[in-house]
Amino acid sequence: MIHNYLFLSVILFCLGIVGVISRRNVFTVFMSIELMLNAANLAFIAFSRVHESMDGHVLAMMVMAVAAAEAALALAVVILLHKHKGKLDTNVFSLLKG
Amino acid sequence: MLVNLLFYGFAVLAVLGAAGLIFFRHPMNGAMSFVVTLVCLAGLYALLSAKLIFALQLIVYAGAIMSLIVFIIMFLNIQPEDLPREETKIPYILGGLVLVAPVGLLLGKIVKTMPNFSVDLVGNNFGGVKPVGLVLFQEWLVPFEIVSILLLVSLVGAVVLAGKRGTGK
Amino acid sequence: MFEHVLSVIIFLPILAGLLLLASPASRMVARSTGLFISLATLVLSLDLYFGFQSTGHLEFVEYVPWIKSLGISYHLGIDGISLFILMAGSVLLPMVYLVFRTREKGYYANLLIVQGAMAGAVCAADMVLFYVFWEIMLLPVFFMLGLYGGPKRLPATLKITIYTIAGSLLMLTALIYLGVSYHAQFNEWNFSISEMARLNLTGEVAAVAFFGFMIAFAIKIPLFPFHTWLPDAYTEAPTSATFVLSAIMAKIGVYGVIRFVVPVFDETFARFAILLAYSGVIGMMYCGIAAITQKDFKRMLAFSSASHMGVIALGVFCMNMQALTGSIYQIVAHATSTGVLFLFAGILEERTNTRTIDDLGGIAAKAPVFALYFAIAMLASVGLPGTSGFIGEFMIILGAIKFNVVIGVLAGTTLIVGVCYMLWMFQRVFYEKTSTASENFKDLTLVEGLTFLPVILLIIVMGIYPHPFLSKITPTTALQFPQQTPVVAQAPVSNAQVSGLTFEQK
Amino acid sequence: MEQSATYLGLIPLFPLLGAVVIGLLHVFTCNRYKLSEKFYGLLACVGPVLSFVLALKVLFALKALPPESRYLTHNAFTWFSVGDLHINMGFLADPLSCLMMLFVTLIGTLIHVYSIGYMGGDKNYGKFFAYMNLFLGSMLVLVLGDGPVVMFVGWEGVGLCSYLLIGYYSEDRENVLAGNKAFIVNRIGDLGFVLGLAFLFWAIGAQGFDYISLKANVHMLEPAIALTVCLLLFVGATGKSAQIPLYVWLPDAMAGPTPVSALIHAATMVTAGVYMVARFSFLYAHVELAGTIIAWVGILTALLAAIFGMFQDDIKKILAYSTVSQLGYMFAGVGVAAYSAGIFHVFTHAFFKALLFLGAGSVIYALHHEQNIWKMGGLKTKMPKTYITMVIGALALAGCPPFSGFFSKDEILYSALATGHYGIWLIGVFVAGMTAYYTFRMIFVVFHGEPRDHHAYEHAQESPAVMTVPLIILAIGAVFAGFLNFPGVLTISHWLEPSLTEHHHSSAFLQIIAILASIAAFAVGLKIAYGKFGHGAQEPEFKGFADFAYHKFYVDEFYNTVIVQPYKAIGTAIWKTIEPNVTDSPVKGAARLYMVVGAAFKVLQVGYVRVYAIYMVVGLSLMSLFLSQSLN
Repeated sequence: MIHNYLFLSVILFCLGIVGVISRRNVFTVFMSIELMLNAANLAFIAFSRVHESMDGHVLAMMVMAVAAAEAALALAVVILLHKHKGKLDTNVFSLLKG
Repeated sequence: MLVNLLFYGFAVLAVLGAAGLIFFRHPMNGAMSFVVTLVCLAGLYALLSAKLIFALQLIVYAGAIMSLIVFIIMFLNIQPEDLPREETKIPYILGGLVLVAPVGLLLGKIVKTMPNFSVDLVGNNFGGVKPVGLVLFQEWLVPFEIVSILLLVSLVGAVVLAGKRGTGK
Repeated sequence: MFEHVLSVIIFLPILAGLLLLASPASRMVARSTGLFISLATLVLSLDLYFGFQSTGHLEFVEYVPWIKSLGISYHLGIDGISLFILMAGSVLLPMVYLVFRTREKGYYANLLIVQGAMAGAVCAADMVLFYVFWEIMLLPVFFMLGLYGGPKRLPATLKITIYTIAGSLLMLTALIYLGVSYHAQFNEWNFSISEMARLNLTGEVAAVAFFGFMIAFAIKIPLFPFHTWLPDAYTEAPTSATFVLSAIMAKIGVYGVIRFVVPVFDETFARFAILLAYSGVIGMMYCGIAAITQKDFKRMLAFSSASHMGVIALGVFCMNMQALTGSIYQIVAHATSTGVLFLFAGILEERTNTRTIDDLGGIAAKAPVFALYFAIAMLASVGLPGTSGFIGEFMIILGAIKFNVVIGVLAGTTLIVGVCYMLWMFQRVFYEKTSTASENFKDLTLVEGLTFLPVILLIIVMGIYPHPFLSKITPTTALQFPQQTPVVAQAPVSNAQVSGLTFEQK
Repeated sequence: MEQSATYLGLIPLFPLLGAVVIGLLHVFTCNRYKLSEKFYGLLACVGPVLSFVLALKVLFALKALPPESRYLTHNAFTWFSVGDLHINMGFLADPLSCLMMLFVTLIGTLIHVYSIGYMGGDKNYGKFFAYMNLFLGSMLVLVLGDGPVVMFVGWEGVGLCSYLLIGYYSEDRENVLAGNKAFIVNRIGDLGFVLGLAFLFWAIGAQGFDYISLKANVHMLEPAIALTVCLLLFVGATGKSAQIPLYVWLPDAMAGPTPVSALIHAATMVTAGVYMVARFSFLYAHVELAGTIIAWVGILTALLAAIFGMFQDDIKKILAYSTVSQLGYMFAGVGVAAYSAGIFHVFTHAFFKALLFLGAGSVIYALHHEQNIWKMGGLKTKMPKTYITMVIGALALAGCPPFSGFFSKDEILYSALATGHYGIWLIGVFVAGMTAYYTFRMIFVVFHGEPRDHHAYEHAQESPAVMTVPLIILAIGAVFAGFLNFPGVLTISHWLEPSLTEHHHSSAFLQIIAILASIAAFAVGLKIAYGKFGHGAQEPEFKGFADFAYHKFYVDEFYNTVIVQPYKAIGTAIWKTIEPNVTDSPVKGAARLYMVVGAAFKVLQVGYVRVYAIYMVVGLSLMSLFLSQSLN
């Protein structure tokens, strides 16, 4: 049943949000974002199945590509962060403090 | 029946994997449990007759991207003392869950209002390489090109960023 | 020459400016590009000027639908009013590249962009299009002021930005209100200015929308009491930015009033005209009196410019043909005279490294050509007959007297107020004993002399033989006041019935 | 059909062109090499001479016409035309403007010739002649303009030249200040003039704004408007012609070179106001009240200036006050509707005042720019030509029959008497006596007695011919110009008749009374002056009233305290106090508000990305709560 897939997508998405806002480890935060992307992908595929259309699949592919790009950049940033600060804490970024 | 069983199995594993990602302290453990989620999702895609995406999920996501992450984690040779000390992790996660609950409930409500639809496996060409490819290269050509540029840019960006010599230490 | 002259005049400088910004061009290249583009624009505008038919309606119209669902279009055209502001910009701006030779690339690039945007604002016949150009116009000024201004440039930049953005937002709101009312009345979307004039606006909401527009334009003009950004910005801005601000951009504020406020809000305008006229007159006197005690000549010119703008705005508010025509003529006259004065101030500052009036003296003996040019521009600015300044001022005073005697008399005092500070400044800078700062003052070089010559000649020609210019303006201004049919005949006097006269006509 | 004469436009054009050519030559060469003075001098005289010749041509052309249609016009081009307002750059020559034009060009030419000598050795020789030519051109535009607006061009033009020439020795701050004063005071008058024009235009100008049309339509003018226009135009005249309360600039104007004082500040420019009133005689003749006001202002100015003149010790200041005084007479004349008498006095005054100034200039030149009369004395033997011509000028000024000043002044006083303005007549006669007194006080102190400054005296010698010849020509004019309007014959009055709207009075009895009174006043004045100064006198100490008069009743100081200082104070107050604290306060207040609000919100900006994400999720979940309520 399609509802189940969508509920699962919602649950995964919410878990992703929780991961982003409650953890300080950069890797975990990063992977939580990936998790949200995957939740969205699942919804895409599910709807695509409902409408019997390929557009959802194409979008999912796009999301993967974006995720790959993001991974490359984010990991580069993480490496830099580790190099400069020796830490993997998101609280290191606090330049926006008013 | 088997399909339903498979669905629930994958679904439970995926949620558990996600929960593990959030809870484990060391990112390596998190990554491993996240791989479980990704694989389960691949299985779900298969159940949704998305053959190409199933393959891509396994190859690109669970394979390439995750191995990149794991590689970096190992490359940095993270010691436990490098990790942030998160004494308030559990309260934060519980708080986060409470905070997110309305969002989930709303989305759930929205889902409920939609007509339900049985998702049997489709035997024909649905979700195969050819129909997806046709749509991709005909209707989605421009976004496809833009995404390819994005990939290129991120590639260059990653090289430039990571290539910098550290001066902080 | 060809069909899309206006678009070319607008977008050629903008594109060139953007290209310059993006490219790693040297200063030399930037300057020559700027010069070349602005001269090309000048040629195009001259072609436009001589092809202008003075029908009183929009000419050289270009019309391309832009956002169809909202009735917004790319609609350009010029009439007698906009033509002269466009010409003022095209004629004056090339001088900047010739006079200021060693500036950063961004300086010239921003100048180009502002030139295009101003042309766009003047040519736009669609309100939304006008608004877009109006906003673009501010950006380069913001950068020039913030990047290349004087030591106290940041507060000045902040002030001008806050002021103009506030005005723009008010205008945007009023503009949307107009669009919605148009839709309510005629059941279709349209933002064309000529269509808007059909709107029937009454009541309090109309008054609020009216002030939305009016305040935006009042800030740009600037009208008392919205003028406080002006002295700071004019003083701190690099000379060419001051030049652009005073010579052309301020005029676009007046133009906006003539083009948008008067036709659309005719009743509301008539209701508040007296208030606005007082504001113009008070601004004229206030800034004129403030000018006399300034120690910094650029600041003094800034106040003088504000003072003159008060008179020009007054001409618009008097609601009769003489005053309006005078106002438009004065726009050009003021652009040439005050604009050139600001450039001269820049030259003075560059050669003596001071802006304090008291540090200077005796320049007339050192640099007779410079003094002559300066004196001509100054006399035009005080409205001496025989220079361009007189015609407009005379007509504005004439019109003001008809509108309201008190305002007319107060407006007349501009004759005195202007002369006081100008002569006092001229005396201390150009006469008296040569001071140490002006000891080694070099006269204008040949290139500079030739650069200013056309404008100086224009000042004199416009004063002695203004008829050809006025004949392009009057058809349009006559249309603004449909109840007064323009008298075409020269109205020969028929004095046959008057007995006892000596001058009998044979 | 109007008689058209294209050469009318050339009359002002020649000097203007001369000004441009000389000015450009000077500007572009003065700092590199010096052109010869002779060259400039010749170039400068070309314009005035050509104009004079053309003026003569106009005179003969006018004489050939019947008196009722004695005018020539020339429309050079449409100047500007907006709605009902049509202004042509047109020129009108009628008997009035022809007379003015003739003497302006004649005296102008003579003074140009004189200046060649007087200005010799000056480093800005070219500049001087450029200004002089510009002045002559502007004056001719003023005189020849066919309407008030064209007149205003010349009106402002002469004001500008006056400013430039007063500040000619621009290294000295005082001179430039005097120039500024002249220009600004003139501008105050001009404000009145422009406002007058505006009222006049809206009343009757729509059918044409030139003298001919205005004259045709003047009957449509409402009395109140007519009075307003008359008074406003007269405000303009008080500025230009130095009447109360705007006379203060003229004595200071003596800072310019002496030929300038002669040409501009005595003979021509300052009479523009009188000319203007005469030009508008068709208007003033209908408004008796305005005329009376003008007459009283004029005669009071005459009295005041004469009082000042009696106590000055600068030779040029004495002459300046005498000019103001004589201008007062002229206004008294035009005020009592004796326009031709006023213009006649303008005419004769131009000769004898130019003569006196040039003579004074000759003395000053001989004494190396010494202007204090108490440093002179006994010069009559050293400078006989100057002495004789000066005495002729003084006799004319003082109103001694049969010199020219006698006839014109007498004509004015007679008109005042004949129109019943007895007060004006009495003051006029009294002032005539004072005129004789201060004029001969000057002559006696300068030329008679013993030399006071022996060093200067030794070096004094007669000026060169280029300066004395104009003196002699002017002296001939000063002697004989009066006969052109001999009482009872009135050549000039009849000549002017077509241009003016006036009535002539003829009462032989009053005429004789007026003549006798004038002669008596002259005799008394001369006698007192001779008694006090005829045999040499030392510089007196001024006490009491004399001291008060010596300081010109402190009028300048009064104006300075009441107008100039408050004006500057307001200016300072505006930009030091009002601007930052009042008009700028809304902007500053807005900025401050933003600062306060910003400081309040700053607390939320902890800088951790995660916290920003939490904010976002909080918002998201609040929105969700709201939406899920509405979803049910």
